[in-house]
Amino acid sequence: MDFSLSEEQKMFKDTAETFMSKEWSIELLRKVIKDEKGYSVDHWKKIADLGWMGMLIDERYGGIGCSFMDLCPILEEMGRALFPSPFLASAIMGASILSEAASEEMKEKLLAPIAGGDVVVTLAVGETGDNWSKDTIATKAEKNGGNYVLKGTKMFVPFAHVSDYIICCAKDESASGNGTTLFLVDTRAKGVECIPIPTFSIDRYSKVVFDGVTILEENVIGKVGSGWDVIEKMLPRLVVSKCMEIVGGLQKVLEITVQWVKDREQFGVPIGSFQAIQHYCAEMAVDVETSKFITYQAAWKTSENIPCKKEVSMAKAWSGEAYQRVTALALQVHGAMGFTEEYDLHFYYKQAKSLQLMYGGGAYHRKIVAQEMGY
Amino acid sequence: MDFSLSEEQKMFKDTAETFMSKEWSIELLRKVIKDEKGYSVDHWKKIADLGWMGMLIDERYGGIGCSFMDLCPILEEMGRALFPSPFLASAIMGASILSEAASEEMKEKLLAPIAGGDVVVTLAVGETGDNWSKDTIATKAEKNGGNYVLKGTKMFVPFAHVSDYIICCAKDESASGNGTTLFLVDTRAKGVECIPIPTFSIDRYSKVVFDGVTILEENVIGKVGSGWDVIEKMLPRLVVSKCMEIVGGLQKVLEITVQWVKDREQFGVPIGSFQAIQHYCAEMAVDVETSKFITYQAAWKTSENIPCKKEVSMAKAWSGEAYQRVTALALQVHGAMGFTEEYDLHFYYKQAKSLQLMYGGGAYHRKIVAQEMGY
Amino acid sequence: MDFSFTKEQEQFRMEVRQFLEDEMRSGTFEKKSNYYLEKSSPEFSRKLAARGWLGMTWPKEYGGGNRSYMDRAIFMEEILNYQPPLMYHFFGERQIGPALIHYGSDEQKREFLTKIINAEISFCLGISEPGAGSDVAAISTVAKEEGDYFIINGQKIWTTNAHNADYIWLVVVTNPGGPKYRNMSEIIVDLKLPGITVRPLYNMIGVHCFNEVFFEDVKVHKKHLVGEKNKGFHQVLSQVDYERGGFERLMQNYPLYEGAKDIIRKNVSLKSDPVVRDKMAALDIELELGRLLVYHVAWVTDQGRIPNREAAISKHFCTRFEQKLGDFVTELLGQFGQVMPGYPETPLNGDVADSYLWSPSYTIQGGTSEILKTVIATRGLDLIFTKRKA
Amino acid sequence: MDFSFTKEQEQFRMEVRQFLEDEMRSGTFEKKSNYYLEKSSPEFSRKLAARGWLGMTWPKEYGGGNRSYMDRAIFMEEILNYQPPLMYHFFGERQIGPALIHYGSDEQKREFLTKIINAEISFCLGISEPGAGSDVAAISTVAKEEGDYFIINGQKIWTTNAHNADYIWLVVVTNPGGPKYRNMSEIIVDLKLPGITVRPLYNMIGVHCFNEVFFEDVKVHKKHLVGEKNKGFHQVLSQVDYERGGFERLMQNYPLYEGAKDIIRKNVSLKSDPVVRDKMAALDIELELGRLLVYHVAWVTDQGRIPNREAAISKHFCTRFEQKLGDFVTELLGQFGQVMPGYPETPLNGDVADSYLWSPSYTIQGGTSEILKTVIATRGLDLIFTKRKA
Repeated sequence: MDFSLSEEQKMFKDTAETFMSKEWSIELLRKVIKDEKGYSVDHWKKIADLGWMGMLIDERYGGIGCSFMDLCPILEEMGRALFPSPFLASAIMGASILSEAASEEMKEKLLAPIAGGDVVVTLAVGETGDNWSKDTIATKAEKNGGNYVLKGTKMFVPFAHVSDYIICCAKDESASGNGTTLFLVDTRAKGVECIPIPTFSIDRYSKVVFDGVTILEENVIGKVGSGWDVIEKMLPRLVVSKCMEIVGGLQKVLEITVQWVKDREQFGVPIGSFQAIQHYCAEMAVDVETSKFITYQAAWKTSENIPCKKEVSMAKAWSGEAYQRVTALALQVHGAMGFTEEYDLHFYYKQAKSLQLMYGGGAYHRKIVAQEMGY
Repeated sequence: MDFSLSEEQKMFKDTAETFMSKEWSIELLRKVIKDEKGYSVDHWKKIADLGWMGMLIDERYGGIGCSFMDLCPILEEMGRALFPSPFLASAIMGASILSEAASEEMKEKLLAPIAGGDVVVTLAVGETGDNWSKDTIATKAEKNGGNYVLKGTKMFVPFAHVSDYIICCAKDESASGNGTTLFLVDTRAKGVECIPIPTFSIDRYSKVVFDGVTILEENVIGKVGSGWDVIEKMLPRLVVSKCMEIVGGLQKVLEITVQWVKDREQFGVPIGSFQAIQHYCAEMAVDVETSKFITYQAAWKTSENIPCKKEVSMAKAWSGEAYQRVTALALQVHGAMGFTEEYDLHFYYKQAKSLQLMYGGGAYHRKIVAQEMGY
Repeated sequence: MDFSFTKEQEQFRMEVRQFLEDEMRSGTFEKKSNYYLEKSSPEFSRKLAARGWLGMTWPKEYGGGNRSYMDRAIFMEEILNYQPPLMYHFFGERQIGPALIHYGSDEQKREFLTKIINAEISFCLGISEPGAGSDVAAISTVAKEEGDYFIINGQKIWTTNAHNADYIWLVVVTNPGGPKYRNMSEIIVDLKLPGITVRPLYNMIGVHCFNEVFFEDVKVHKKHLVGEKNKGFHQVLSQVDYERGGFERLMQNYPLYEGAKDIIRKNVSLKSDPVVRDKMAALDIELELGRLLVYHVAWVTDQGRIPNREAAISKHFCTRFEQKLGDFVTELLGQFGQVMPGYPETPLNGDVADSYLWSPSYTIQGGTSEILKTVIATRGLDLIFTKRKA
Repeated sequence: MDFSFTKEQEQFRMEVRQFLEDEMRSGTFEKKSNYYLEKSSPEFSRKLAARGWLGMTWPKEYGGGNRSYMDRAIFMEEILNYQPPLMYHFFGERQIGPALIHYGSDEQKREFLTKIINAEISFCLGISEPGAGSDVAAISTVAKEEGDYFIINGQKIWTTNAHNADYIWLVVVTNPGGPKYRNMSEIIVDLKLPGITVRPLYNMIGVHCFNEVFFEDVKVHKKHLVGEKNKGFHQVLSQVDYERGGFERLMQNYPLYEGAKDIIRKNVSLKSDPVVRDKMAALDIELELGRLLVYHVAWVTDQGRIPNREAAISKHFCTRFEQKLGDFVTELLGQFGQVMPGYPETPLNGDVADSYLWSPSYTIQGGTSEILKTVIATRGLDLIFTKRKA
């Protein structure tokens, strides 16, 4: 076992840390969340220039072909800095799914632009606002000659409103496979409608309606009927990425809080000298440390292609609830100040709840853990 | 609403408090739990003389005919003092069931001796060591001429080893009713065997085996087939009684702990001046207060014959877990001292867990609450 | 003991309920969590006043109903089920009036009590300052005596309703440099006086509900001093006991609670999920416990005792319940748990996200849970205050 | 990062497991929670010694294995799965040896290290006193200097294994009236010396595991002073960091954990109960988290750092897990959760009730959870100690 980052990972982490502290700020976040796009195109270009979007893309297609693990420290820094962007949607899930399943033509067409940040891809799977499951997919792809016609509604599609393409998981009519297929949908196509869902997350989610959208056969991703296999294979990357953002956020919230209790005086002393406050901070540190280890373990196993359904669910169940606990406790320690718009902490409180809910809360992932325990 | 005891109830409470503080002690408990009987016959006589055992028995049969609510303050004091005896088995459940369902002859034969403490009756229902349910009753009563032959095993029968009679709930073969009947079994009868179960409770429980015990028809209690109806009707008294013991114990544990933290010094000050300790004690006080109110509400409704299945389960679910929490926290506050045999606190820690487990833990009673909420 | 209500009380409850039902149907207000305090309506407050439902517990001589705190608790339980707009009269009726009855001069009583009870004026409370949150004794807003007047300089913060109120109930230092806890006084200040600036503060929901209030040479006649000079700290302490233990600490999200119950009832997969059932039952138990605690506080008050540790226990327990509720329901709704009001498909009227965002304030305002636990330990269990050196 | 073990480590784990499996099958010990410390067996300890499994991390020059703390953690993880009797060598090997390596004189090292590593002597730890629990600096057992000797008077309490040990590692005051934290020393005392009385204390299970140890004019040669005179307090503090973070804080009830998993697996109504599944999964997650924390402590130690806040976090988290486990399993078994060992139908070998009764001690011994949280806050997060006046 080795609990330290590799030299390369440290370098990525340092770069990301420097970028976020120099280029990004909560003040920028305040602007961006009021903006229609919900992210900074300017910073998007900059991180593309840093090469981050090509990290999971093979060199053949203009990427730099790193491991998933190498990307994790960057996600951690994004979570710490509260940096909203379609990065996860496009550079992780989009790039991963296309690399895994798309035809050579599609890869050539899309991967380099994704790596360059010129094309944004997102993934549309869930329809119920609940956790993803093959059984709840009702969006239909009806065969029409050589093409398909897509009908259905997807919920909470991240950054769909700024995406060029949506990878849509729909029910096909083939007899073979698992009954679902992935389609590449141009968001400008007739019949595609994006309706933003207002949430308290820093990330943007939309409801996407496919009202009889024609999809050419060449835009089928992978084999017909193999949709869910691909989703399942790539799902750990999605869940672990969210956990990495949580881990970054957790550390920042602890830092903010420790600084606050050192500075804030009541009863003539820094409140950080009160035993109750000290013990709260200690519990927060425990949550930070445990979330970090369980998440990095899941990230490492995901990256190494070691079966880790249980470990991924452990990480999400624990760190999601830990982030909620820690942010709530941080607010308590801050008193009224933390409750104001002008102080930064509430963004973390909101984001913690959002990340806890996205892709399965504690109860959901503990169900998976129980299954994996053989129950 | 009135949160105070009636004058009469106050009197009962004062009497019980005086009796327990003058006549009973943890030192006596230490002796009694090593004794085969598991209770003090001497004190048993004394509380019979105080009239407690006849409180639920009609004056016609030598009792004093009080309400169930009047008895509750006494149960509270028993729980506070850790006074083990077959009181609940005999004077509450025995007396209640016989008063409710028994024939005139049986009442005349048994109620006065119960009231006088000369006869001890207990109740045998559960067989699985789990919560009571009609479906899990496998003990059979086979008709044999005018009589019945009883076969089966009952678990965790309180003070069966010192009882004269056992009220046994068994499956009958009648077509009418709910398929269960109550039988009065003489513990000296052939085929009755009591096997003590060693637990950490201050109360004694036994496994009772009925190996073809012959029961005369006159010893059927109530109508054949009505067994479960009677049990269900009287079950709230059993559960609430346990809650009252919990409430008494809770208060005592808080008092012991508050005294300890005032006396015990570390770092040059009483540990009760530490914020962490103060906040622990505050949480304990919250648990004590809430358990008390919810239990007294259930007791009052039970006593008034107001339907209160939900309230009784609320009381047991909450106070059972509260007692566990409070005793565990009390031990933490006491440090190593609380962990020693010679200090009294561990008896409460053990009894808390026992009372939490008996007649349904939190999860079980929350299931009932959910049902009663209409789910 | 008796856990039932009298016939009169049951009738009173029905009367209140019927009134609220009628008002709601006629569109006066919307049943939405937290609206009773987010919304202010002099008209609605006056309707309550007309029915004698403001100042219910006050003595008859001040126009009050001379009714029990138990009756007031019944009234509030019904109110919070419906959440009509109460902010206009809320602080005045809940604590300014009772404080005046305790400590006010005859003139002050004449001047303010009738207006409060008739919902003709609105109050806010000026206690907290940037440097004085839990540590009330650390306030630095000063009232200097000048003849018949006080000249007030300083700043208050987190002042709810200051932007709508007519008066601020102000705690100030009247003996600068004087002994701690014996240097403060309470003064009623007209918010229209020159030298007062009210600046909005936005909370994390983006709602303007509290303010900063600045005082620059504000001249207030001494007749507005309430009670004894320099005894303000102790007056404040006994006043908070009366305001801590009410149903507004338990039921401000009651519509959300009812909504969540309903969602489970109508959704087969939730209804049949034992983990959901277990958690919802646990919440139902805690709600009932909170209800008993609140009624107990009312009962203690009716017994003529100051509900000190009782109110602290009640507020601590009840606000924790409300936070658990908000957290649980977001999870119940999955990804919809983060959806803000205003989107057509937002479940439960947006109460869920809204309540989750409001909920951190519950265990802070009106005494943090930490302060309350210390109150329970020191004033309830007689443990000694921690003595500390700086 | 790398969450795998090396091939050598996996082989080592298998070797240890095979050894324990063989020993268990041959009846050397029984797999029962807490038995690794409840039972003492010089013979078994010597078997481990013969395999080089005592003093694994010690330098070669003292007969140690010079292996990593990671290897030792792997060893302990396997050990706790089987729970063979370790008490005989436990304290000596876990902390006396390392302390001697740090602070001991050459003569002390020669005298004791080899004997510890060969399981020829048994140690106990004399720190706590009736007036000095969490407050170690409050001890009052005094060692007065008399020529080449110390004369010791005083009393220790909660001294585990004192009734079986050969030596006690004693913390005493050597500079009475001297400055706090700079008046204590560590001395090794032969328990057979005249003037020492060991009196049994029974715990709530009725088991004799700890003792009171009385010292009356006990004469000990100064060569048994360990480290510097009057520097004992700081030596103790750094020693506890090494002993806090091990697997014995997480897995002393591992047989119970495995048993509970098994009970659920075999019982359809439990296995299909989502509330049970949810709680068991939650425990499984916490066990995994604890495992990572323990390995992290080992890793930090191997990096040459003292695992201070890391060990405090680990012990606090892991002991809380063990308490949750005990509480949960009693509930899982319903009324059988209170049944003591010895009754034929007692489930899980009586581990359930036994563990529930042992579990309060976990968060007290070796540093209470409150002390640990203060360590995390002050030494981990750099918050200042509360300054208090009496």
